[in-house]
Amino acid sequence: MNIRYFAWVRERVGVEEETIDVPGNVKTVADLIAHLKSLSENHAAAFEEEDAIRVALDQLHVEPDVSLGDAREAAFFPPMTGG
Amino acid sequence: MNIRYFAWVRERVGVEEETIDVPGNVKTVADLIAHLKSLSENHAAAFEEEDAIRVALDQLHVEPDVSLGDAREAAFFPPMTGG
Amino acid sequence: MTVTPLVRVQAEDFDAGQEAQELTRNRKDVGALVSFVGLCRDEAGTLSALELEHYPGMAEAELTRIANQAIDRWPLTGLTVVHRFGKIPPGENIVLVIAASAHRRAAFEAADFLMDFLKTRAPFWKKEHLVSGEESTWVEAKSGDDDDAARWVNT
Amino acid sequence: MTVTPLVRVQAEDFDAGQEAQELTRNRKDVGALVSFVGLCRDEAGTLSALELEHYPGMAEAELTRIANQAIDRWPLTGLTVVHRFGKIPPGENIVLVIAASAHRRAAFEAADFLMDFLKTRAPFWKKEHLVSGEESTWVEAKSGDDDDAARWVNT
Repeated sequence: MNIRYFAWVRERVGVEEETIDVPGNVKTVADLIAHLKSLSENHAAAFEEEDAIRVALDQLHVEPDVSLGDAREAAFFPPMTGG
Repeated sequence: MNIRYFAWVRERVGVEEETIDVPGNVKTVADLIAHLKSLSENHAAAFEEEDAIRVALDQLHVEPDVSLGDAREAAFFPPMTGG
Repeated sequence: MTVTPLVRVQAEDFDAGQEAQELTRNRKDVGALVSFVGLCRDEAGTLSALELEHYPGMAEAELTRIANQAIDRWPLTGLTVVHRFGKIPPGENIVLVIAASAHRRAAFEAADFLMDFLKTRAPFWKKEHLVSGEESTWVEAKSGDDDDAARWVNT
Repeated sequence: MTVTPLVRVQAEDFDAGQEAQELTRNRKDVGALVSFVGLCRDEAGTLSALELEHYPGMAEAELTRIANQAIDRWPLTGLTVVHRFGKIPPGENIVLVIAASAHRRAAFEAADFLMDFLKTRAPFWKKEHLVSGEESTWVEAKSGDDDDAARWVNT
């Protein structure tokens, strides 16, 4: 699965984009976050304030309880500050 | 006193502007309207729908019960439709 | 610093983009610019032109009074009001209001307020000239416009 | 006829006046045009630039979704949304929204709605670069922006 990070989430993880293998027991967005936190200290630090992080699956905003389904890309970022 | 008319009030009176002598017993805007109605049939026709006519004294919107004071110009017109 | 509104009543067309630029030129305190342009509309294809009559002197004075009310009410950095008079064919501009502020809410509300009060208080009257050559008729004031203006009382 | 919004995400500046003209050119059904321009503000003189990061693809898609919501909700004749990304110095444009309609209330409300939802839903993030050279910091989302967006629910 393709994973993208933006703004301070990107800076903390240290990469813009990565491709990961999703283990079979990872069903929801929340499961995916738990899995990403296990990948490295940087990932764990990036997701420390988990409530402050928004998620998009295939470029659509979703909540953490949503199933990954057959989404090809997940993106993690802070609340938006455009406009 | 200088009297000005706009839009359909102007068309009904038949003049844009006229100077009139204000009799001593004409104290308020309502008195002035009553006086103007006495001047000609056109004036009477113009002020027939008296509720539909707005008034400005020296270029300020006023209500009919307002005293003429030492205003130099009164203007009569329908509700505004600018914008 | 008190903001002085720019108010113009003119026969000529205006350039909304250029007027907006005047409010931001060499400034770094403007975060939001809300522009309203009112145009002569004719969906039915029956209108040859709107003719706008105005009360010279009072038109400028009343627009300035309304503009100053907006400046008292919202923290604006600038305010421009331009209203045309004379014959205006369908598709052309009639009126322009631009409100500039640090914040978007103030700019939106001030422009909206200006238009509502301008419609009910600025001494302009529209007459419709028809393509058919039938007798021209005065546009009647809409009670909805008074309702719109009333939204700003006690809010 | 369904209105298709014009949505652009770009590094270059935009010309708000020209974009507005595109929405009225050769038309007689537009009575009201409301434009919002958001600019980079720096009253304190401490900011060298805002850097706008965005999620390419999703930015355009989300702006288009918000624009189509506005088109479903108000009787618009046209809608334009332009959002810049990259480094934007104080005084420069960041975002443009233009709503065109037969009537002014629809144009005002649609532009206002667009800005509220764009702020909370479009994937853009601002970083402040300071004149002093101190470490750049990410702008924090304001809870007021969520409140603004919530105004449009059940109204």
